[in-house]
Parts: sequence; structure tokens; C-alpha cells
Amino acid sequence: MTVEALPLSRRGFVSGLAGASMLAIGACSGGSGRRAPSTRGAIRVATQLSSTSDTLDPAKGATATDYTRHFMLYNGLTTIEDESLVATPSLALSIDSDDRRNWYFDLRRGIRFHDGSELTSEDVVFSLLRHKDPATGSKVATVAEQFEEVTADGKYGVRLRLTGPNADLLTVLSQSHFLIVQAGKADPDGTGTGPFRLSDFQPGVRTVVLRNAEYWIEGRPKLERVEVIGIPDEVSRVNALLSGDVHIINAISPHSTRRIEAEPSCAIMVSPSSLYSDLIMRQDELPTGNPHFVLAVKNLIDRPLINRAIYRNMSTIANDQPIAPFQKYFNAEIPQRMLDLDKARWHVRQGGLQGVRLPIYATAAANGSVDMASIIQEYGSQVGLNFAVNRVPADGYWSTHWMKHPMTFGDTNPRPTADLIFSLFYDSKADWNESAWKNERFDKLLVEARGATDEGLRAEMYGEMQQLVHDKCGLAIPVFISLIDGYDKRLKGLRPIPLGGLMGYRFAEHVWWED
Amino acid sequence: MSEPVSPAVEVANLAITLDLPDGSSRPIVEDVSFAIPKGEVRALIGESGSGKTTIALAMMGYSRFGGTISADRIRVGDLQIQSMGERELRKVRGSRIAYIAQSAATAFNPSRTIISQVIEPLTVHGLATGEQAREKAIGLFRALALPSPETIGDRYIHQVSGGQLQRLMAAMALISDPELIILDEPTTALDVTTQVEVLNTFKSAIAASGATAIYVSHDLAVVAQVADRIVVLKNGRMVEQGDAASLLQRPQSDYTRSLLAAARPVERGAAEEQAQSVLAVEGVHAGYGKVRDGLATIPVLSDVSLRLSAGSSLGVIGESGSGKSTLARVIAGLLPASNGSVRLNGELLSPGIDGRSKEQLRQIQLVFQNADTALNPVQTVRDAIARPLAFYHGIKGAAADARVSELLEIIQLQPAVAARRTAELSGGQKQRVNLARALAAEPTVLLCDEVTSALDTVVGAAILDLIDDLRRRMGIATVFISHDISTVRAFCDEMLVLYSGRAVETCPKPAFSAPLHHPYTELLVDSVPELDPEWLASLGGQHVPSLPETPADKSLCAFLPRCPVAVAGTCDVLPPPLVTVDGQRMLCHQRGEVPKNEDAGAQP
Amino acid sequence: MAVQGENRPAWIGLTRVVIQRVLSALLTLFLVSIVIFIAASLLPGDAAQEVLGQSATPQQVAALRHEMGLDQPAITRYVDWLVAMLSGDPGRSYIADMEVSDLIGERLRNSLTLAGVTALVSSVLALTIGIVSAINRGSKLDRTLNVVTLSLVAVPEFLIATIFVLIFSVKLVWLPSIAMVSPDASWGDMLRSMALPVLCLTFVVTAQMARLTRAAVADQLDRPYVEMARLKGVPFRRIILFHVLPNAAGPVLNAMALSLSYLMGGAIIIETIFSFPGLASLMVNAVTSRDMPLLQSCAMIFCTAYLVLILIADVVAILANPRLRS
Amino acid sequence: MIRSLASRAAALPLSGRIGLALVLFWLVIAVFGPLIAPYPVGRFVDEEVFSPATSQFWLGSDYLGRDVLSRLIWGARYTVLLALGAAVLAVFTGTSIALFAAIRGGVVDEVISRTMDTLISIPSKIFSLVLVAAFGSSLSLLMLIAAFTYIPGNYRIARALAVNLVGMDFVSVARARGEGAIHIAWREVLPNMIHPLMADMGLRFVFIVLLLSGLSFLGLGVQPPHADLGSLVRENISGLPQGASAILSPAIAIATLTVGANLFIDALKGKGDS
Repeated sequence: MTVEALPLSRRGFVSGLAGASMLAIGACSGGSGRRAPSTRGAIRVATQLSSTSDTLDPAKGATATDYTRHFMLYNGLTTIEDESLVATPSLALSIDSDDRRNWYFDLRRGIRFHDGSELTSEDVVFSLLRHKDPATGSKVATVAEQFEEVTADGKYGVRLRLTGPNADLLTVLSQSHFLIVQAGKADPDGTGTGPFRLSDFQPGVRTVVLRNAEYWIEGRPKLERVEVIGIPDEVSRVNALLSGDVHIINAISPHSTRRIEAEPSCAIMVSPSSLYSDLIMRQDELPTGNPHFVLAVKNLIDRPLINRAIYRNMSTIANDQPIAPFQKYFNAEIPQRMLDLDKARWHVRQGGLQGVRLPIYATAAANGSVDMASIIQEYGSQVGLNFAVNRVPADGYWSTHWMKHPMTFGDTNPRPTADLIFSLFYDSKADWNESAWKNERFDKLLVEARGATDEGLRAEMYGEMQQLVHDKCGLAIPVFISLIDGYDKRLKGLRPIPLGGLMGYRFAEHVWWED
Repeated sequence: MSEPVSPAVEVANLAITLDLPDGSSRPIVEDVSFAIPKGEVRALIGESGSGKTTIALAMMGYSRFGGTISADRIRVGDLQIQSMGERELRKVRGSRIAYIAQSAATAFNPSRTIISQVIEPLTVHGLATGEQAREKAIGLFRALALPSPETIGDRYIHQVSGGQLQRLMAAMALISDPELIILDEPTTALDVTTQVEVLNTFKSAIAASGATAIYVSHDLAVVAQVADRIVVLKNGRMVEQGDAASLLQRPQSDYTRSLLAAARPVERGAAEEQAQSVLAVEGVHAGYGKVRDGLATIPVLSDVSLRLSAGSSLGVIGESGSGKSTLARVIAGLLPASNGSVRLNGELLSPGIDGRSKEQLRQIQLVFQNADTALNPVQTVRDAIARPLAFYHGIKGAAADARVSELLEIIQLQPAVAARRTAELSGGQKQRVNLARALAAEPTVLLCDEVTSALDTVVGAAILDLIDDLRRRMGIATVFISHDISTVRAFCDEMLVLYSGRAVETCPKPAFSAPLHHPYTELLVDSVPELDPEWLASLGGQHVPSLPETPADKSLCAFLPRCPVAVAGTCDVLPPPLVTVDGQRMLCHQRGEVPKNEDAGAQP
Repeated sequence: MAVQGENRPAWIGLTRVVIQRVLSALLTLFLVSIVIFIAASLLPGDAAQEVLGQSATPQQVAALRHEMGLDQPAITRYVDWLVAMLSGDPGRSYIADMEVSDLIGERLRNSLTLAGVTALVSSVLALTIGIVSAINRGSKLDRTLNVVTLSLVAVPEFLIATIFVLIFSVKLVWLPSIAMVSPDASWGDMLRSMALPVLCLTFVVTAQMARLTRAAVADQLDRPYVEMARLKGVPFRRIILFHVLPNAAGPVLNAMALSLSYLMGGAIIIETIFSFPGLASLMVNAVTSRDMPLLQSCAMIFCTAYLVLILIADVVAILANPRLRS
Repeated sequence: MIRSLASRAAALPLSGRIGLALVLFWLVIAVFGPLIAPYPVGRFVDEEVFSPATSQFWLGSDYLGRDVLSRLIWGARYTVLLALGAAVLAVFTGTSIALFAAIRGGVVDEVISRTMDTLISIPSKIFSLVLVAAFGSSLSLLMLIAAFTYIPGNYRIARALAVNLVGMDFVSVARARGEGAIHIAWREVLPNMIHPLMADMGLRFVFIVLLLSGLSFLGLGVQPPHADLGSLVRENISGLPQGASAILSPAIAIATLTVGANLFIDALKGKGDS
């Protein structure tokens, strides 16, 4: 397989996999502009999280703010630039692999870091291998475990040998964590090959970047200056957009969209995504390990209500399995599970679960989980299950509560491929097998699908795996949550990429400003 | 004496009413009329609640607590006060009518220099520049015999003594040459010895200024010294008025007669001698701060001894700061003595309360000076009296109620009072309850700490009578602590004079009228005003210290700087010896067997 | 009686008070550090787990713990921190991989500016309201001010802040809705961007200060020296300014110090709403990320601010009171 | 008993009577509210969110389409009981410690005062944030934490009052009688500081209401689906621009409750002083 870099052109964004129905670009006609940004093409971005853990190290990136910052400063070997979610070469000129295990990357020539030094294979080898060093604290250390060997082959060639074949490697490498930093820099300082140079960085306060005039892609970027700040409070973030203090914001609550739509100079962009908050029912504990319990809970989830009340109809109703309808390999054959109190009652009776008392741990760290828990608690009380919502602080949640009680909420970010999501979260041996379910058939299919060359067969296997998760896994997935951004309409060129908000965090390189 | 045709001050039909929160109004002064010729001092006399201060303040068109003043006429010179607005009144106050308050310590602003306040009457009315006013003030300070007149004004109130403050306040009043000066009990808060000096100064200052004055007081003897005519007030109405001498000699109303009687306590007979001593205090030292070698950092009492036999009464006398209240606290155990011993019925008492048994505590009861603070304001009378009954005697419930009624009867209060809160009682009633609470414990020793000083004369006299009566009936040994030597002489079998924490004299009743006492005792005796308008004038300047400069040495006689009979070479060199003359024990060089100074002041 | 210490300069006594207070403040700071350390060690999770978040594997956590020194016993970590702190080094943030002093630097300046401007505005306002109501005790005006200040105390600050943003930023577009102070901003820009936070905080603290000012002034108005001044014909304004205020200064300043100390640490909600880069949000950040050195330093700063304010109040009270001065 | 209370109430000034009426109103709501709440507190009853008042939903619906009236009633219950409980607890504990310190004096007083100074200098919101994060936020824990946060403040005030009172003659009288510390504290000293303590408690009550709402702002506080009044304001804040009843009614509820409580206490104090 050889992947060639595509000619650089801006793609249209209206058509595509996502489909127009899902693409709710809020737009209002007319309206004169509010306050203009101080310099032409200088914009301010407000994201929902910013703290002292803000980092310049792509390996440590943890928040939308981090990803956005990293994509402005660095480039990856590959990139995903549109809603097709196909990874294309970026710093690599071409990529070859015969067996999907041994990969050869041929780097572009003459690409320079912000300090003037040239990008070489040494930088790439360093950037890939540092994930395997525990001292780096990489977020994708587990993914990087499959890098069996990375070596330089001349100044511009890199060889990568995996522990096993992986068809999705190029997609994996397009993630922000695998962006390329300068060799030898254990603590990257923002010097990358990216479209912007770092001007000011204060963790928890702001990041300011200026246009990299020597950027290796002609005509990019179009903005002179981008300032990224964090406004953790959603209402404040929306107010800042409405008052013209910032020009683009992410993570808008569905309840705020009306306010933005009512303002003529602003608009919203909805990116459907496969992000989901899931209710975890541990299979290694009781009563959650009782199959009747799992089915009772799955049947008392009022998905349309969650979609309507919590997400103002901007989410996608899910079917207790992690592949969203707009994703490849989605199994449309599985009947949609709906609220069915009678069925739930029947399972409660069959499982001898009447009067069960159980806390559901919910947190602000898992999107919408507190309200979802309230809804489940409300319906649970109607079928004889006494749930208590236990809202716990976001900090400490993942280490202290997540998967540690019979019922907790998880929050799973979009993964570019079905294999990734299944192997990270559903493989019985996976660290994050949230519900601790074990299904031999599923595990077998997972391995087989990874190596399958026939697309039809692969689709069939992924379809069955979805059915298995839907039927047997201890996870309830009510909806897929769309990501909603708001922006000043003078900002042009935005289009949703289902990987995340703000065009999959890559907007800065693509958008431009028009008064 | 005939009234001049046009008096300087004229008041006709003055009435003052207080608006109550419930909408009704209560008259506090009614139907008061008087006229004062120019240059005369008119006294308004009465007990608390008589409206005397209220009337005086009405002369300035001012009423406390928002009372409403109405009068046919309040005229001061050509000013028709009754028809003036607040703005006009402000121009008059301090410039043409001046006020001298009862307590200079609170009437001066603590955070500003005294002189800045003294000259204010001139500066705020634009009568003089700051510099002129200062000069005038310093002149007045000199005239009022204040020490270091040039600089005393630059001090703050806490750096100046009470008598000096009162004179500084007089300077503040006199500085604008007012037509009318109102003096509101200006010497009440002072010690008797200081009172004499201040009265003298006031009297001559008023005479020198030629102003008309209104002198408000409860003390007939004081008033007799300064006033030309006296108005006696009761419950906001005039009882009688007349010139000072005739009113004192021939009072017309019963009320005036009762005031006069209260001012002159009748001497009581000595109690039956009982050899048995119930309380013995031996060489007590006490004070505040850290104790080292039996001496406190801030010593208050040094080497005080006393002996009290059953049923007898001892008077402890001294001026404020002499340590007399401290002595009571040491005996009661509230302030552990740093050295020396206290014995009860021969039994050595632990210095502090913690080491004393309940029975020992019960036997010594302390009646505090100020019943306002000695009674817990939120408790009912019953609560207050029943507590010692329950605590010492285990009497509770109905039995306690009965005993409370009994005690109330003893102290001459209605049984119904039991249900009232102590805060709702009058001063005299409070002091009676205070006493009843002590009696409830059935003590053998009763310590009465200035129990009448906060009370009106008549009320105080009644309380003293009551205590005296009860202690005789119940055979309680009593310690009367007082600043008033005439009270002590009247009620006590023995007298202990404290000066600066030392017992300068102890004197048994038979020796009260002995020819010689400690010079300080003599000063005290001489300073008590008598009901004789000529008394103040007759005193002259006899208590002049004999040594102009005295060394500061704690072992020497503390009274040395004020002593009129001190002799250089002995008194300022050697500590005073303890001399005993016919049961009198004195700490003095000059009171040995051979008196060296023949005419040591007037004899009592 | 004339006092011997009269000739002793006031500053000697004052210096002694200040030295005494500074020593006891150091003790307090030490106690605070212990309290903070204990409280923070009760929190679930640690810095390593927080950094790695949801994706943590036990091996990674262990490695990072080692790197951060979290594998040392708690006592050792505390003592190390304390020793470093005593030599003036607040340490290195676990999370941000920066010196704590660098992290705090600009934010401290921001917080102090915000608190300072608010203190200025609110104390003038509070004094005015307090004095006006004390003078008019029992009047309609007084009662109205009482209810108004009470109501203001009772309104959640995020509600006030949101209402102000809606009015002044979103509707009228007069003032920025976020208070991002950039270091190169001019004073004018800075004041403009801080206008709304200052306004909100003023609302929050003024009411309380005004109520206490009223009580202190009213108490002084009942003193005999005020009556005396009136009977001297001193104009009312002069009585308030020259007689009452110097005496009310002690309690008023104390109340103000207590309220103003709130401006640093209590501004957390205002900082959050206006994205103001101040210390309170940094401290909350330190709590949520279990960043002990940062948390300790923030606590030290807040505690110091409180102690300094109280000390200033006491010193001014001493200066205003000649009795305490000597 | 009831008659005497009624006559006392009638003797209050108008502001006090208004305050009393408001307090009683909210107390009744807090105690009997759940009986009159039209819907269960967590029930999703309205398709629309932030809808205005209708005959079906008297105070409209909230951000998730729940009945605001029902949530308000439950919220009042939590706020009143939680904040009142915490305020009482804080004042009770703080005052007890203060009495102990004031009566014992000396080193004991110094140590306690220094400790309280330490606690008071830590920003209260952040401190309770740490405590909630460390211990959780069940109702009883919330109450304990809120109380704990405000103990030092109350201690400061109570100690100042108590030290003054301990120096009074009537305390000396009790001491001279040989009374123990407990009698002196509870019988002699405490009754004399009730009014300022009540006023302080009123203020602490307000602070605790605010603290709870502040905690809910930071994502902690009463567990859903329940919410205290402050949390109701917070969770519906996105309805503020449209002036939704869902945010206005809890805000008004907080204001009337806290102002009422303080008017009432102010009036009591005024009476006690005269």
C-alpha cells in the first residue's frame, strides 16, 4: 500500500459522509458586525478547559485546548483534513507498507522548524519513541507499545516496525499526540513545523501564536494571530462570544444554541461525533453482574427524552453500542432499543431485583452524566429500582470512581476507527474494559477483523460485534453527543470534522477572516 | 434678696415630654418656672429621674432621646430659646451658653488632643483664629491652676487626671465668655479630696467670668458651697426653691428634709464586743501581672492586715485606686493574694477560689459596688436569689420560692418582684436584690464594696440602714468599703484607711474622735463637704504639701508628696514606722508618742 | 495620671507590636501549611493520576509518581517542602512543570490589582452608606439601606455577575465580558477589562462593610463626647469627620480588613465567570490537580494577605487611638 | 405559650413582623412543601424548557423541562434545613469553644484562638471545596462542612463577646460563689450574648446559603435530582437572558428567605437593646 500526499487544495465541506441532515450549521441572516478584532486576522478562541496542566508537549495533550494549541504549532506524519476521516500524508511525502506491520515513511524535504533547523528522520524517530518512555508521561503510551522498532533510514527516511499488523496506523498517527517535535527536546517548547509560531504561553491563562510566514504549505495559514484562552464556565463563554470578546468557542451547551442563533452576527456549528457518555454496570459485581439487571436498565432509558431534554435534539440516539450511524461499519440491522418499562419490570422480577438500592456515580467530567443519572433514577423508581445519584467532583473522578463502583459513568472520546474503539474499551483484556464483560466470541472476532483484508467480511464481523455489545455488554450508551461550536460569522472556512469540535481542533490552519 | 428687674435667665412653664415608641408620650418635666439674675449661680437639685439635667439642657434648646420641649418662655439674655431653630441654636451653643458635663472622661474625645477640643467653641463659631484661641485657652489653664498650662493641652485624656480633666472642661466652657454656664454634676465622679480643689476653682472661675450659672447636682452639701439659690426638683416638678442658707436651715417640704437627713448619717452604737475573730487578714500583698517573690508586677496591695470579730463591722476607706476593692476581692478569693494569709474562723483559706471549700465560700459573701453589673441582666430576681439557695443549701422548688419571698421581705421588696428581670429594676431595688442574694448564702462575713456609691443619697442611706440593721440582727461580721468617711464613721466599729495599697491607719471606734490621725485620714475628714455654705471658704489652703520636691522611692511614705506635715530629713529619708496610740495604728513619722507638729490641721 | 511613656516615640511601641504580630503570623502560616497538607492528603487521587487522567495505566502512574517524588512518604514530602520554603523556594509545580513562583507571578499581580481597585471603590461606598445610615438611624432611609444591603449580601455572586455581563457586555456592549488582562495592556485597557469584576465584587463586599461601618459609627454617636460636641455648637459634618471617624476607625478598619481579605481568595466565582487569571482560580486548579507545592503557595499567599490586612487594620487603629499608641 | 409568642410577635416593629412572616412561610414550605408539590422533583413533565408560567406549571419549567414549582419547594426544604442546620451547628460549636476559651483564658485561649485564626485565614469557599472533594457531599456531610467552615468566624465574634462578659461583676459573683465553668458559661454568660449571636447566626445563614450555591457553581453541593435554592439558580442560569421563571423564582426565594430571617433577627435585637 502506498499513500501519496494529495495536492494541497481546500476541500468543499457541504457534501460528505456526515450528511446534510446532521450538519446543522446555525446561521442567521443579516446583522452588522459587533466589535472588530483589533488587528486584521487576529482572533481569540475560547475553549472550555484551561488549567496549569496546559502543556506544549503533544504527548501530554489532554484537552481540546491542548489539541488546538498543538495543531497550531506542530505537524504530524499524517493528517485528517475533512469529514471523510481518511488520513493523508502530511510531513511524510509518501508512506509504504506491504504487510501493514513494516512501514516506511519518506519525509518531505526542506521543511523547517520555527527556529530554522530542518526536519529530519531523527526528529521523527525521537518523536515516536518518546511515547514509550514512562518519563514522558504520554497519553498514548499504550498505543505506542505497538511500535516495536523505529529507525532512521538516511536523513529523510523512517522505518517503523509494529508488533502486529495495523491497517489503521495512518489514522492513529494523525492524532495530536503523535505530532512531530524536535529531536532531543524532552520537554517540547512549542518549536514545531506548524502554521503558527508561539508568542506567549501561560498555563491556565493564554496561548498566543503568530503566523508562521515560512510555513511549508503555500497560502496557509490565513490568520495573523490566534489567542487561545480558557473560559471554563459555559454561560460566560457564550456571553464572551455574544459580546464580541472572543470569535470562536467550543463546547456549547445545547441549551445555549438559541441564544447564539438569536444574535445575527454569530452562528453555531454542530459536529456530530461518536463521543458518548456511558453508564457502566460492572459485570464482576452484584447486582450489576446480573444479566437481568443490565437489560432492565437498558430498557428504562428514555433516549428521546435524553436527546430532547439534555441535548435539545442535537445528539444522535445510540443503541448501546459504540459505533455511530454515520461511522463506517455501523450495523443498522440491530433494532433500536427504546424505553420499555414493562420489559424493564419483567427483567427486575426475573432477576429478583425488586427494591435494589444502588448509587450511580455521575460527574461533570462525563458529559451530561449527572442529568442522565437523574433521568435513569426517575424511571428506575417506577420499576422498583432505587437508584441514588451520587454526583462527585470531576477532579479525582477517573482515578477514584470510574469503574470502581457497580454503577459509574464513563466518557469515551471519538476514535477514528472501529478497531480502536473495540480494542481499547471492549476487548476482555483491555485496561479500559469498563464493565469487565467477557465474551470469547467478541474477542475472537476483534483479532480476526484486524487482519481481514476483505472489506465485506470485515463489515460483517464488526456488525456482529456491535450486536454482541448491544445484547450482552454491561454498558448502556444512550446517545452520541454532538459537539457544538459557536463562532463569529466573519470567520470563514469552518466545517465540521466529526473527530472533535473546532474542526477536529485543526481550524486555525484553515479558516480566514472577512470583515 | 430681691430679684432684679430683668433677670439674665428666665424660664416659664417649661414642660418636656418624651415620645414613646407606641405613639403615646410621657411627660418627664412639667410646670417648671424660674428666673436667675445676672451673675448668680442657681442650683437644680434632685435625685435621678427628677429631671434636673433635662431642664438644664433645655436652656440650650437640647433634649436627649428626642424629647419635645415646650415652654412659654426660655430666655437667656436676649435669646428666645424656645422659638429658635436647630441652625440658630447651633450658633448659640458653645458661644453664649456653655455646658460642663458630669464626666469629663467621657465627654472629651479620646482620640484628639485636649486643646483642640477646648478651643473648638471659639473656632467653630468663628470667634477667634486657632492661634488666638490657643493663647486664650492657655491663659485659662493658668487661671484654673492647671499644671504646666503651656503643654497640658497637647495631651490626650488618658494622660490627665480626673480632677484636671474636669478643670479642662471648665476651660472649654469658659473660653467663649458665655452668658450662661450649665454645670451638670461636675464633681460627682471625683474623689472627695479632688472635689474640694475643683469646687474651689469652679467657684472662683465663675465669679471671675461674671457669667450666670446653673449648677445641677444631687449633693446638697456640694451645692451649698457654690449656689446662691437652690431649686429642689422631684419627678420633673419643682418642690421648693429658696436661697441656699435658708433652704438648708429651714427646709419647707418633707422631700427636702429627707434629702437633708440622708446627707447626714446618724452614728450608730458599737456592736457587742466579741473577742472571737472570724476573719483575719495577715500581711497580704496582691496585684496583677506575674508574681515574683510574693510580689506582683503591678502591685495593688502591700502588707495589709486586718481582723474582724464576729458580728462587728469594719470600714475600709480610701480614694479610688487605693486598693480597697482589691482587698475585698482578695478576701473573697477572686484575686489570689501573692503573699500573706487570709483566715476564716482561724482556718487558713487557700488564696484562690479553686482551693476553697463550698462551705468556706458560702461563709464569705461579696456584695458588689455596682448592682447594674453585679446582677445578670437576663435573670429574674428569683433566679438570682434562688441560685445560692440551691447551690449552698440544696433548697429547690417550692421551698426555694418560699425562701426567696422571705428574703425579699427582709430586704423590703414586694414578693411580686421575684418574677421580674433584674434589668427592669431601679438602682435601689437592684442593690437590695444584690444584697438578698448574698444573704441567701447565710454568710458569716459580708463584704460590702461601695454598695451605695451608684445610688441616690436617700436610696443609698436606706440601703445602709438596712444592711446595718440586718448585720446586727443576724450577727454577720461586715466589711464596709467606702470612699465616704462619714458613712464609715457612722456605721463601723473600726476603720481601716488605705492609701496607695497600704493600710496607713487602723482606728477602733472609740478613737474616731481622737486628736490625731494619719495626715491622710485628716485630709479625708476635712474634705467631706458640710451642709454649711461657708464651709468651703473656711477651709482655706491648709492642705498644702510641706515638701516641694519628694524623692521617688517605694519604701518611703506614699502620701509624702501630698503630706502637709512631712518633715525633711525624716519623711523623705526613712520608711514610715508603725506607731500605736490608744488602739490606733498609723504608718507615720509624725504621729509618734510625741507629736512634733502642734497645729496639724483642723481636728475632727 | 500623666504617663511616663509620654515622651517615648510612638513608633517604638508600634514596632514591638508589629514584630510580635509578624512572629505570630509566621506561626499561623506554619499551622496553615499543616492544615492544607492534611486536608489535601485526604483528597482522593494524586497529581500523577490527575495528570494521566482517564487513560492512566498503573505502570504509567507509578512511573510518573516516581518522577514527581510522590513515592516518598507524605511526611518527607512535607518536610522537604517546608525546608525549601524556609529558604525562599516555593518549589516546582507537579503539573505545569514550572517554578511555582513563575506560575504565581502574574496572577498575584492581577489578584492584587483586582482586590486593590475593588477595595478602593467598595470602602468609599461602604463608608458613605454606613455613615449615612448611622446618622439617620431609624429613619426610612436607614431602613431602606438596611434592606438593600441585606438583599445584596444574600444574592449569589454568580447571579449578579451574569446579570451584569448580560447588561453591560451582551446588551450594551460597553464592557468586555471577560477580564483577560494581558501584560502589555495599557492602564486604561486594564481598568476597562476589570470594570465588571470590580463592580461585582464591590456588590459582594460593600454591603457587609457598610453594615459594620454603620454599627461602629452608630456606637460612637451614642458617646457623650458627641453630645458634648453638639452642645459646643460644632457643625454636624465636623462632628462626623473630626470626632466620630477617628474613634470609629478601629472597628471599621477591622471589618474592612475582614471583608477585603475575602477579595483575594473569595473571588473564585468572579474569577471563573470573567476568566480572570487570578490566584483563587489557580488555587482551585491546584486542588483539582492535587498540585501540592502550588496549593501550599497559594494558601500561604491568601493567609499572608489576611494577616497583613488585619495587621494594617490594627496598626492604623493604634495610630488613630492615642491611648493604644503609647 | 403560643399566645405569649403571638403577642411577642405583634409587639415587633413592622419590619420584624414582615421578616417573621417570611421566615414562617419558608419554614412551612420546608416542612410541608413535599405534600403540596405538584410533581415529583425529578420528573420530566414539559416538552419545552424554560417555558413561562402556565396553569399546568405555575412557575414554568426548568432547563430540562421539569416543574419549577415542585423543584422550588424541594429546594427550599434543602436550603432551609441544610443552611439552618449548618448555621445552628456552626454557632453552637463556635460559641461553645469561644465560651470555653474565654472562661479558661490563658494558654488554652491562646492556643484555640491561634488555631481559629489559622482556619479563618484560609479562603472559606476553597476550604469547603477541598472538604467536599475529600469527604463527599451527602446531606449530613454538607451540613457538617458548611458548619465547620463558619465555626471560626462565629468563634471570633462569640469570643469577643464572651471575654467582655467574663469580666463582668456578675460572673465574678458566680465565681466567688464557687460555680463551675459550665454553670458560668451556660447560665451567666451565654444568655447575655444571645442577641448578637442570633444576629451572627442570621448572617452565617445567609453565608451558608451562598456557600452552598457557590459549591454548586463549582459542581459540588446537594445531590441531584435534588437541588438547594442556590443550585436551582445556578443550573438554570442559561435561562437568565430570557428572564425565565426557572431562574427568577429561586433567586427571589433566596432573597426573601435571607432578608426575612435577618429582618426578624434585627428586630429582636432592637427590642432587646431598649
